[in-house]
Amino acid sequence: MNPLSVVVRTICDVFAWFMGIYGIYIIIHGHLTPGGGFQGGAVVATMAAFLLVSHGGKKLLSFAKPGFYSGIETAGLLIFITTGFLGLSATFFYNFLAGRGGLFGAVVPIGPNSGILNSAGTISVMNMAVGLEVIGGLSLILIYMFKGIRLFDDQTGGSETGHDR
Amino acid sequence: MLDKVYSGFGYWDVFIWLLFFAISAALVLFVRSMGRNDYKEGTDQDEIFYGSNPVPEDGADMGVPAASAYWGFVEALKPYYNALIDIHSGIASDYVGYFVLTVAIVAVLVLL
Amino acid sequence: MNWQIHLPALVLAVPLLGAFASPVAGLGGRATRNAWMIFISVLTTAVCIMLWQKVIAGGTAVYVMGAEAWNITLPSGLSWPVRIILEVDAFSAFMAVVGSIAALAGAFFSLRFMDRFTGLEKFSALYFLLVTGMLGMQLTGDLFNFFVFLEIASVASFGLIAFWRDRPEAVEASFKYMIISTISAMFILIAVGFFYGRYNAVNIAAVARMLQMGYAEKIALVFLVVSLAMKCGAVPMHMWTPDAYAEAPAGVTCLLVAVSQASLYGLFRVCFSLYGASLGSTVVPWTIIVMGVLSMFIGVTMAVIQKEIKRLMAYHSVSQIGYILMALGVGLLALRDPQAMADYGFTAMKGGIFHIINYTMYKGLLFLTAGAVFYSAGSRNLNELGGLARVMPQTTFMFVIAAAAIAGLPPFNGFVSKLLIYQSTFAVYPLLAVAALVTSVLTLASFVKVFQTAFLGPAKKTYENVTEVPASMLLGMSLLTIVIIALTLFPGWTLSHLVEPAAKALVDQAGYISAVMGGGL
Amino acid sequence: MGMYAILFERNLIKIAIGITLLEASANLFLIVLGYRTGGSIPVFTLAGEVRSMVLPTPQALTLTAIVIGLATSALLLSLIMLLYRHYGTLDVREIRRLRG
Amino acid sequence: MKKKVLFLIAILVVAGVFWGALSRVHPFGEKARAPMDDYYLENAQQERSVNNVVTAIVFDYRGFDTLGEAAVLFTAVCSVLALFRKGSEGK
Repeated sequence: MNPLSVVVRTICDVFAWFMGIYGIYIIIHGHLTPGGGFQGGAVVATMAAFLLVSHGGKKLLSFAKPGFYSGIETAGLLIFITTGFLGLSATFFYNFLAGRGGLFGAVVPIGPNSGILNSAGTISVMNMAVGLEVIGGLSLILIYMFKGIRLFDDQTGGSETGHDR
Repeated sequence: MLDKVYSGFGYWDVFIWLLFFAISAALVLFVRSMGRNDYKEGTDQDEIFYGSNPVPEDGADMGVPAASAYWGFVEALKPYYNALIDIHSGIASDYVGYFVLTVAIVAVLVLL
Repeated sequence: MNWQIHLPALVLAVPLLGAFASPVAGLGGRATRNAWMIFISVLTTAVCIMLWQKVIAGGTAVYVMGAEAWNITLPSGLSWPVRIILEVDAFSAFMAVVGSIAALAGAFFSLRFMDRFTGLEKFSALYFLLVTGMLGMQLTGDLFNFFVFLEIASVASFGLIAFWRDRPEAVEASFKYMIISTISAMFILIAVGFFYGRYNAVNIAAVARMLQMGYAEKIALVFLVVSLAMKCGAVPMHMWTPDAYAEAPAGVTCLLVAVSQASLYGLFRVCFSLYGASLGSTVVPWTIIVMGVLSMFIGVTMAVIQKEIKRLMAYHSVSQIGYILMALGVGLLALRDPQAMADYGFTAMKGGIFHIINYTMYKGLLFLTAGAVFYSAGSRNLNELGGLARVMPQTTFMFVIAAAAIAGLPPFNGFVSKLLIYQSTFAVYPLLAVAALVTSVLTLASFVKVFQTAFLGPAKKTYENVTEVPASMLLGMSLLTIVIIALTLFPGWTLSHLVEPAAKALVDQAGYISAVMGGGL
Repeated sequence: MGMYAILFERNLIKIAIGITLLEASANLFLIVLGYRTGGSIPVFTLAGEVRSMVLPTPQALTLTAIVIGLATSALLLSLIMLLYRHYGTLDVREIRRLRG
Repeated sequence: MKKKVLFLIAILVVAGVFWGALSRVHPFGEKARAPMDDYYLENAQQERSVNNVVTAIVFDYRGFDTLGEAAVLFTAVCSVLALFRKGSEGK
């Protein structure tokens, strides 16, 4: 796919970063506000889609290889399941950090309140792990589908031009 | 015995069966050993009998191809098989259709 | 032992870890990846067997995910579970052992079979995910969790069936399977939604305790039964089975057989444990029996005319599923009547459950031998194959054992379970037993055809250079062969130690409920 | 429901749309089960002082179901791409090399 | 054509049956009793110190589902990667 016009590229360049930051915000505040790992990860992965559409695949792939995303994804999953394993002192998936002080261990007051970021124990850790996994996974799906389209162009001989996708 | 399986009508024991099998095998071997002893190799006694046709040189085309196996069986049940092959049309939406049809039929049956 | 209480969770966590870490293991090259695959498979099997021992010794095992302790099924003072509970009774443990043995054999077989493909770290990841999905379906005590694991198993099997993506048929088979099983998964989800809406619980035991047969429950039952019957390939919806089984790589097909058993498990868990005696009319048992008979008959008659070795075997698996459905349907029919249960119902259950393990073993072995034939000879078309017994003696030997077992020839294990099924179904309705017998004869006929065309006959020139398959593939096949021979020689032990506890656990709905709900029935 | 599209459309993409419709309807059904009149979102940070909240469990279940649906549709679309590459058509009635 | 009509009838039957069941689940917007959810709403903050009850359920009470969900996503990613992998092989 060819890069789009200068206007689109510039705007996408600017907004991609905002989207990334917004997604990361959603991931980190998953235990306080609506949202969480999946939603935030999807938002961040949209950043990859943005760049893919505006700049074409080559630029994005030179910027971040599939191996990079794959690494992110695997890291997220491994963190997730390791967190589960660490809870084995009680049961698999036991929330061993909540309400103990320390990392993510703050105790929140009961009832409606404004929330403390440093709370919720393993829930935060898992949110982040899932966020990583979703970022990697969705970006990978997008990139590979895009590559698949190209593969397909080579076979049929026609090349896509213009703005259609 | 160690390994009887009672089925409500009788029982099944694999070792008794094996014993029976061994005895019958021994009997068969015994009968076989009592066969004619005037058989000689190299004479026309070991010619292949191929329906009094000349025996093909290359063995490769002697095998019955799988498509011809049970030809009579399939021919006799032709209408049944035609219907069956019609059902296996290979169209994905038909398969979904059969699924929904089954759901509908069973639902009606259960609700009635 | 303290760590043993974690066994139910470990059974699922180990293959899952294997799947998540296999991209990492893939970095280390071929040897590392293969070692990882074998290591995780062996570990999974070992954990499953330990779990089974624990369940046999100590009764139904319960494991509460994420609670303070493994046995707090109910938070203090409440009468409903709030967490996901794994509930492993003898039936689940039995199914898990069977599935993990099939998975181990498939893993051994796949090591060399998949050599000609690239992207193998994805293959092993998908393989372990399929194992996880299968085991998860069998161990979980939670309806929504069941749905999630069903989806894991289905999505992994779509990927694995289409793994040979340069072959159009493989993609096509995967696509068809995908459409129909996604729709059935949606039906299952809707059924779970009904249970949630009615009882505000998704735990099987909790729902089962509160269950009162109403309109919504009947619809949910229909959705669950038909969807799960589809997933295990009962007849009106069996069309995906031959496509998918024939096009998947052979090691995967071996596992797919076990996965369809997991759907079967789900079907009977729903019928026996969730609904149980409140099933009401005899419509559902008869539906299952009719489906079973149709599957047996149509499956086997379609198999007789097939020309492709794996498609033929796939149609046979449809007909074998029919046997199991029929036997357990008869058991379900007898569920409300203790006298009938003692007369024939329990025998049918035993036969059906014994047939599950037999079926998984010999059908897996058959698919593996078909894969071996394909690996060596490069063809699956029965019209082209011939004379392979001269060049592949070990494969031929195992094929003969498996074929004799599936056809129910007397010394083999298939005969024993079929005997139990015939006699018990005869007591219900003689025509059922007749249909089963005819099916058995036709099964024998079609396997004689395979044996005669592919293995016997004069050596063909095309296959002069064909050799026996590599050792690791033989290892995978011989594992299943040994299990078959053991089942053949010791049916009494198998029945009393493996099958009867499973059948009892399946019938014992109150025990299943009280394991979670603390006997408050 | 999206069943109609799956059964009667011939285009594979339209079948995929039908399946996503079906998924959406199932998810909507789950969410509807948990509604309480006048309930607020079950998040204490934003809830204010309302004590009646809608039921959180269907939302969690739906979240899971949505992600599963997403994964399925991604795979479905890539299979359709491959099918188009192999067969050169998107008509279900022409993709029937496996039958009988 | 006969097949299509049959399927259409089947869809209508399933839809009708589904609608009938849906209207009998419980009145819309009125929850007669929801013990499990009330437990979550009341105890999530205290037990797990989380403000977002949905997240508490997703990641803690039903954390295993979420692991499964992550696994489904991972499966899909793996499958897509496997389908669009480079090179062509197999004979």
